[in-house]
Amino acid sequence: MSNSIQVESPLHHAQLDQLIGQSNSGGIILHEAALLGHLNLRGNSQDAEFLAGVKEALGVALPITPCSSAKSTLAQIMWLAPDEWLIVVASGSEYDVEQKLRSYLKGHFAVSDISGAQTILELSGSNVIELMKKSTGYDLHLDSFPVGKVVGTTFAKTGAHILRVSEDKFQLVVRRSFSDYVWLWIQQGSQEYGLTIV
Amino acid sequence: MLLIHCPYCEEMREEEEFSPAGQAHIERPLNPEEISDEQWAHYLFFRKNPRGLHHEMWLHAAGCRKYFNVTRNTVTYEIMETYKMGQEPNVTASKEGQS
Amino acid sequence: MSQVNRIAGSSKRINRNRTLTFSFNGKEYKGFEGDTVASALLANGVDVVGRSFKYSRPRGIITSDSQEPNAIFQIGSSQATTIPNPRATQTDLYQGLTASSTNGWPNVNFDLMATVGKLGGSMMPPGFYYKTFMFPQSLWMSYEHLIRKGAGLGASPQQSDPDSYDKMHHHCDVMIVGGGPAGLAAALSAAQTGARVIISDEQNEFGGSLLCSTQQIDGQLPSQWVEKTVAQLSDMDNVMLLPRSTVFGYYDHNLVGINERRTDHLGEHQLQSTRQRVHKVRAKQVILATGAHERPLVYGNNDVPGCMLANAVSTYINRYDVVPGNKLVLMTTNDNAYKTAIDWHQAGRQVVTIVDTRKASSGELVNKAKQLGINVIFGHAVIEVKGGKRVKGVDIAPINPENHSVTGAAKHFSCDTVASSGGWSPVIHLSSHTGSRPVWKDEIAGFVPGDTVQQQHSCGGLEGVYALSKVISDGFTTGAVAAQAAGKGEGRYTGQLPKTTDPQEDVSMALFHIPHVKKTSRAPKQFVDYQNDVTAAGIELANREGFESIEHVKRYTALGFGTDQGKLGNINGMAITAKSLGKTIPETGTTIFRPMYTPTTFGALAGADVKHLFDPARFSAMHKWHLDNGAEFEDVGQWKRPWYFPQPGETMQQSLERECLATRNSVGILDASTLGKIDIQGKDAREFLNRVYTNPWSKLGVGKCRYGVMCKEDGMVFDDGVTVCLEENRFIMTTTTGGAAGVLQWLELWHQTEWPELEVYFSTVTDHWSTMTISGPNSRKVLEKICDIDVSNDSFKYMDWRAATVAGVKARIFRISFTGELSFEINVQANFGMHTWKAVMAAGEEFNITPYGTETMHILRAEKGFIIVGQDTDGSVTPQDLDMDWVVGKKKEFSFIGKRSWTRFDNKRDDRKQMVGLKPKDPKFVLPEGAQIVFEKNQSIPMTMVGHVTSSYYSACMGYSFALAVVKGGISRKGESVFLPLSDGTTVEAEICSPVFYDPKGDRQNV
Amino acid sequence: MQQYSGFGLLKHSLSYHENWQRVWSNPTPKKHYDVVIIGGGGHGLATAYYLAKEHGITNIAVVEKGYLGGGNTARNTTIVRSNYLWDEASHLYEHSLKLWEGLAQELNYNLMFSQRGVLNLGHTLQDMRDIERRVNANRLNGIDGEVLTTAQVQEMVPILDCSKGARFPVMGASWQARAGTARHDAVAWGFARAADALGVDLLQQTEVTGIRRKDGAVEGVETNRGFISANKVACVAAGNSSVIAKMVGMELPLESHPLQAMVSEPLKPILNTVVMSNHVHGYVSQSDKGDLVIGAGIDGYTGYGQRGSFNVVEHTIAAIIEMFPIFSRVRLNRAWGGIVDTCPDACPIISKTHIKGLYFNCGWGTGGFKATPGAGHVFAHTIAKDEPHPLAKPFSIDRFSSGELIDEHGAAGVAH
Repeated sequence: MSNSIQVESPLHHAQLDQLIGQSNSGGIILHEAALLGHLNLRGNSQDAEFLAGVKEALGVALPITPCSSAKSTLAQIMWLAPDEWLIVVASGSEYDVEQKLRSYLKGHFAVSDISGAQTILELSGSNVIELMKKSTGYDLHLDSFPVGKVVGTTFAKTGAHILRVSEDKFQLVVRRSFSDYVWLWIQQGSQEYGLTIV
Repeated sequence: MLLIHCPYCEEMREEEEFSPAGQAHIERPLNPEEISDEQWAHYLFFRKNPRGLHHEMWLHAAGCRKYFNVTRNTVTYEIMETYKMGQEPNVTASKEGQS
Repeated sequence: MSQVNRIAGSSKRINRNRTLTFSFNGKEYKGFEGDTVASALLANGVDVVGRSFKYSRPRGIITSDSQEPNAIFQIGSSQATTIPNPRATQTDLYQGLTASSTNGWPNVNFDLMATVGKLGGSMMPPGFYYKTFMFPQSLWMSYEHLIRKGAGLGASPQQSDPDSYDKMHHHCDVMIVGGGPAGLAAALSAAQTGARVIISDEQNEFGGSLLCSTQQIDGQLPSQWVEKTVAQLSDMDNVMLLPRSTVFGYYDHNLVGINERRTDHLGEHQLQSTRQRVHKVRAKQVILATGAHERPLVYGNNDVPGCMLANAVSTYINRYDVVPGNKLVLMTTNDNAYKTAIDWHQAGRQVVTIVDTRKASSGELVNKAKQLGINVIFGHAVIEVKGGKRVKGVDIAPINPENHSVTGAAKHFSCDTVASSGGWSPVIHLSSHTGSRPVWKDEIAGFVPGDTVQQQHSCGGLEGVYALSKVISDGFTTGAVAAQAAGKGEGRYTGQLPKTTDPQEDVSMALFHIPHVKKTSRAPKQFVDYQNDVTAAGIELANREGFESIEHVKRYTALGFGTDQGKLGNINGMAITAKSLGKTIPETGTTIFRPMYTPTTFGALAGADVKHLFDPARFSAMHKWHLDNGAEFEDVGQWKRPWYFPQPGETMQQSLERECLATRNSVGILDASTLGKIDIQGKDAREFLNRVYTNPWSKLGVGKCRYGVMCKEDGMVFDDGVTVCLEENRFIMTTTTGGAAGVLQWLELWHQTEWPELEVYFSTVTDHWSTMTISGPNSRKVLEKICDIDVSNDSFKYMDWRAATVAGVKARIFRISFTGELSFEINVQANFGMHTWKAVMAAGEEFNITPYGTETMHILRAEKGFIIVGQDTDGSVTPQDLDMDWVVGKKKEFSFIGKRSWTRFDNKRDDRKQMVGLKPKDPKFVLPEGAQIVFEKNQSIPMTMVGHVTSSYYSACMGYSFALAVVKGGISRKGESVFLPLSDGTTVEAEICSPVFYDPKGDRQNV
Repeated sequence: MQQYSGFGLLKHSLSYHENWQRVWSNPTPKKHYDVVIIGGGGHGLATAYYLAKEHGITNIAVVEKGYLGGGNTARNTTIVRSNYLWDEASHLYEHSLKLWEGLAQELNYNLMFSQRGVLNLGHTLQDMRDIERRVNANRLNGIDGEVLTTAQVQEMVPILDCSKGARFPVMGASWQARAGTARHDAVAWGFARAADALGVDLLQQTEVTGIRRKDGAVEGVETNRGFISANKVACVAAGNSSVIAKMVGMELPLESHPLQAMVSEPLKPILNTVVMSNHVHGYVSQSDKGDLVIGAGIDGYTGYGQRGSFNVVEHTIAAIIEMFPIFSRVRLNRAWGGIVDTCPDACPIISKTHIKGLYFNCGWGTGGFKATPGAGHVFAHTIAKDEPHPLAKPFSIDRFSSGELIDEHGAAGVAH
């Protein structure tokens, strides 16, 4: 695709890039990990061949423990359901990874490119737990939500898959059409702490 | 506000992640054309609706999108067990000594 | 007169260095930081704070807490910030606070309604309104109008709330409700196991009863133990302390709702902060340490200002250095209340006498009072108070509680304050919220929490344990037990228990209703529930009339219906009922307490889910373009869809005509991104489609599209759309915008619960694609300019799809048509949606490509007779009714969803409502959508209706108006006339015709 | 029956209200009744009253496991209206509304039936189409109704947020002027008092534990106070209907759900009509005491606990603020729940059964209160004649087999 093609992430209209650096004292830090490749993978986690195929294609074993995630140089994989995973890959590589998966996998499976369907919002900062507590009913304590865990749950009045990246950093996988709502929600919820865009 | 164990995510989650989906273990007749209108109506509309122990389906809508079964007391709202689709309950009214 | 009742005192709970000015009923007063509005008013000697609801009797402050029925104010200085009905006893004083009474006209001290109350009061027994105002029926609305004038306490604000609210979710091992001695002890003991602990208290600081107690702990003031304990808890990472936080509800599976008042004590409208925050705590274990409320005694004229609860009097003295009067008479059934007389005496004011209803007592407090020289009269009671706007004196007489009688002559004592104590009632409200029935405990003459399925513990006063040393040790034990139940610790508190010595107390008397010389019906009013003017006589009357269930008594008399929800009067009311029916209190039973424990601000309950966050608004990737180009929007589910694109100066109708003509004559463009899209993969995908759609899918080739209709199992149409065969075992299903989520769930339901053996997966890809439909004779010319494949009719046929590159972006193009024109639906990955849209617009410029919205789409499709599910159908319409039998597979092996229901009696009727077209006789007249249809014009009401108009428009292309409708047996009635009696009284005529108005052969979409 | 009037009140005030008669007696169960009615709520009491008054059957017992009017009659939000969509439903509810209009006089009990009108707001184009359709149908059925524009709505309820900036702006409304509210407890008590005066035995604290049958016909009911024989047994047990049905081995097309309602603290009068919104999902009126009476949707799960989940309260209050932003600082006093038995088509069952002498009136879902007199009236007819009243005929249980459902989900709307 030519260079003149304008690509717009779901939060493009919020012009986050222009807000970067406008404040650096906020208790909440927001970053849109925009325009990454997103693939939805379906398959039978009891099927050894399927698991082996994925491992070969992605260089990492599929996380089959509920709510777990895995990472390789190629991809970040999040468990969504016993037969469903989200594979996040570098921007633009989704097509190749999809083809690779299709070539390695046999039998009953499904892959869908959903790169346009969602975006990833990274929330961190000293007040991030408070903001998350305002937004989701899931228990954020490290005992119940350790680093690396991914949880499909409610986020305000929409849903999100939430991955804990570190003790005070979360990735939210948010649907494109709800992203403006989530952006408004985050602004409202972080008012008392201050919001820094990075 | 119920707290429900999702047998697929294998942990307790808030009621708001789920939506109730009615009585469990209703099987679609294999031969719809051969049964009477009354039998068909029974499958479509008639329900146990028990006061007490109930087996019902819930959907983990905000989580894994799986339907599963819940055994719950409809008076105290206490949940006895949750189990996967296709499985049978361990706690039943007869086992509990209720009718 | 300034703070006449404030004594020197030594309370640390108020800050004498910070004087606050406030106003009440237009008059200025002064108080101190740490005061409540109630303590400040009492300090200033204000007696009358309100008027009673029914009789307009003057009322004063009775309590110091959430039981207060009288001091219900309007607080706030503007129409935006005013708060109706807060209790003065629970409102922290701040500089500049503005308060007024909620009743009383023209004012509380001179209330004209009181005259009415005095004269008419005798005609207003409980339930009087059921017995009158009936004749004639037509006048009830006028009576009611007058009655409503007197309704209500405070007034709603008239302007929008400037404050914001939010919520937080928490999880913990042990949630402790109540920060008094039991709660603090429980928190400390639970927290020391490492358990995650949350403790909340409704007051502005922790300590509960200890804040006004004088009983030493570890040889120090109790407040010092509180301070030390709170400090210890604050230092622990696993403990969260929530003062000023009321648990308003205890919900199933241990969810506790708490409202934290964050700024109310600071003043009005504190910008940049949340006024109130609701905390929703999911706790593994809940400890209720809510303590007990003191019960007043029920005696004649017990509502005259100056009549107070004994413990409230002590609270004002010890906590606020306020003695609310000069001459006290204390009436009690127990030793405990002697403290009040002792406090009063030690504050340097006169105790006229203690009246003890018991025959005798030799408890330590009794002896202490006597030693201080306080007069004690046993076996007597205050049977009647004298006074109007303030107590002037009391009549004291010997009584026999056994047969509810006065046994001797009454003696008059002059005084200005009557404190009464009938013992204590555990605060069982929260334990009742989850459906648990409280049980009566004779030893304490009170209800305690009953059996529950919740993971719940209770301790201290709530269990009827009142001696401080026992309360504290109970707290420590319960904290450890609860922590262990949550998986933490050994279940035993091993630390040092604080030392305190409880005064030895004699047995209390269970007494609720003081007899009078006259029988209850003739005695001066003996109030049980002050706010609703419920009296002992009223309750007895209700019982006499046959209202015997306690619920009936409550409903007939309004007992417990006030904003204190019966905290003050319920037990007394039950006891009076029990006595009058000759039953015991447990036989009589209790009414069930429900949330809210105390009234909770609407704004807090809604949290941040207001205004633009009330419900998520969903947008397509091209939304900004639509905004920039002046679109008006339509709400479709949560989506904001362009409705039409008015140009400057255009009416809506003009816009629509322009959009329609442009599309029919050249080319239009629609943002169709909101349609649901489901990626279906697997070798059994076709079989699955066969089962959920009414039409067959076995033979649809790769590269082809097909329209399908989905029914529910009852045979009624539920969704429709085009499904595309991408590969042999892969399909993309489109659904209606509103139906997207429901259809996906529907497919999953059948797959997961009925046919798990079918190998098929469903994934939503709705948001992945931006979809733009270009439609019109010039659409191909536009596409050609920016597309890398041959789009001629020969190589890209109607109902085909092709992969292509459009404006440099990978796309799937579906050649399907909802307008009846040559159309191409271009789907691109949504991140390229805006780019592609702009490229198409640029390419179409030479053809005057015209964006159109949902309304033009609706007109164009209706001209073709295409249905909109949800507009032309309503859940009672089958494919046959829609004259769409062509979409029903006749040879499908599987009895697909909905099929069986079509053979039921009702489905075989030939007079079912069927989809037809309507042509109004007047070709310019647009039939109203929703107009009802009749066959016979001249009918009297009720008319026999045979259908209604589902869609109706003026067609700019055809030059006449037209409609879609359902009409009984309509398919076989084409050419007949029907009539539409409209709401303006006119009746219009229309002719039944085919629903396909435009290009019936379908030539235009096939070019 | 002792006549009630303003004069009576004056007279009794002179004797300190010591001589008021009992409103109903507290009889010992007889061995046999012609009709036993299971359930002493509004519908059951109305059924007994009309059986006695219009069909001359007075040997009746109303058997109530708790206290009279203690179920949904005591827990609803008191709205009365008849602007339903389909002919069958609107005729039934209109029949009821007409009875309401003279009921206080007939029962000599002030039910405070206040015809302050009901607004059903429309927030989408489809809402407005549905409103047009329903109001047109109502008018041609002889039921009053009007479609109002946004401006007319604003004029009628100045405190309603009708601005375009609302998340779901108000596009108009339907208005039924004859609709309104009534005092819920009074309806049960009024019918109970009148039925008692006609000789009906009201048996409180009497719980049915079984239904005795012989040769396909009922013989009577087993209760905690012994067996009571009866020629006919009529079940009017609302949320507990399935429990009674189970006693004779029947299942019904019902699910019982919690339905929550709530009230604010009393406020000075500010809202003079009932405002309902299906789309924003809440409704509110103001009682004569000044409380805002607020209703919501049902909880989705089966529940006999007379309580629902907190999130329904949260959403409902948010909806009320969406409509009335000025109520944000008002405070919620109490929330509670009833048990509503809902049918798949949101319409009731008024029906004979395959067991001779056994009748059911159930499935009213969220709409039972407004139908109280009408339902009692047509059910009494159905029992007395052993054939359905013409208005009750479409509501037979057979409709679930024949497919003649009457889908009122749209007009039933938010639960109320």
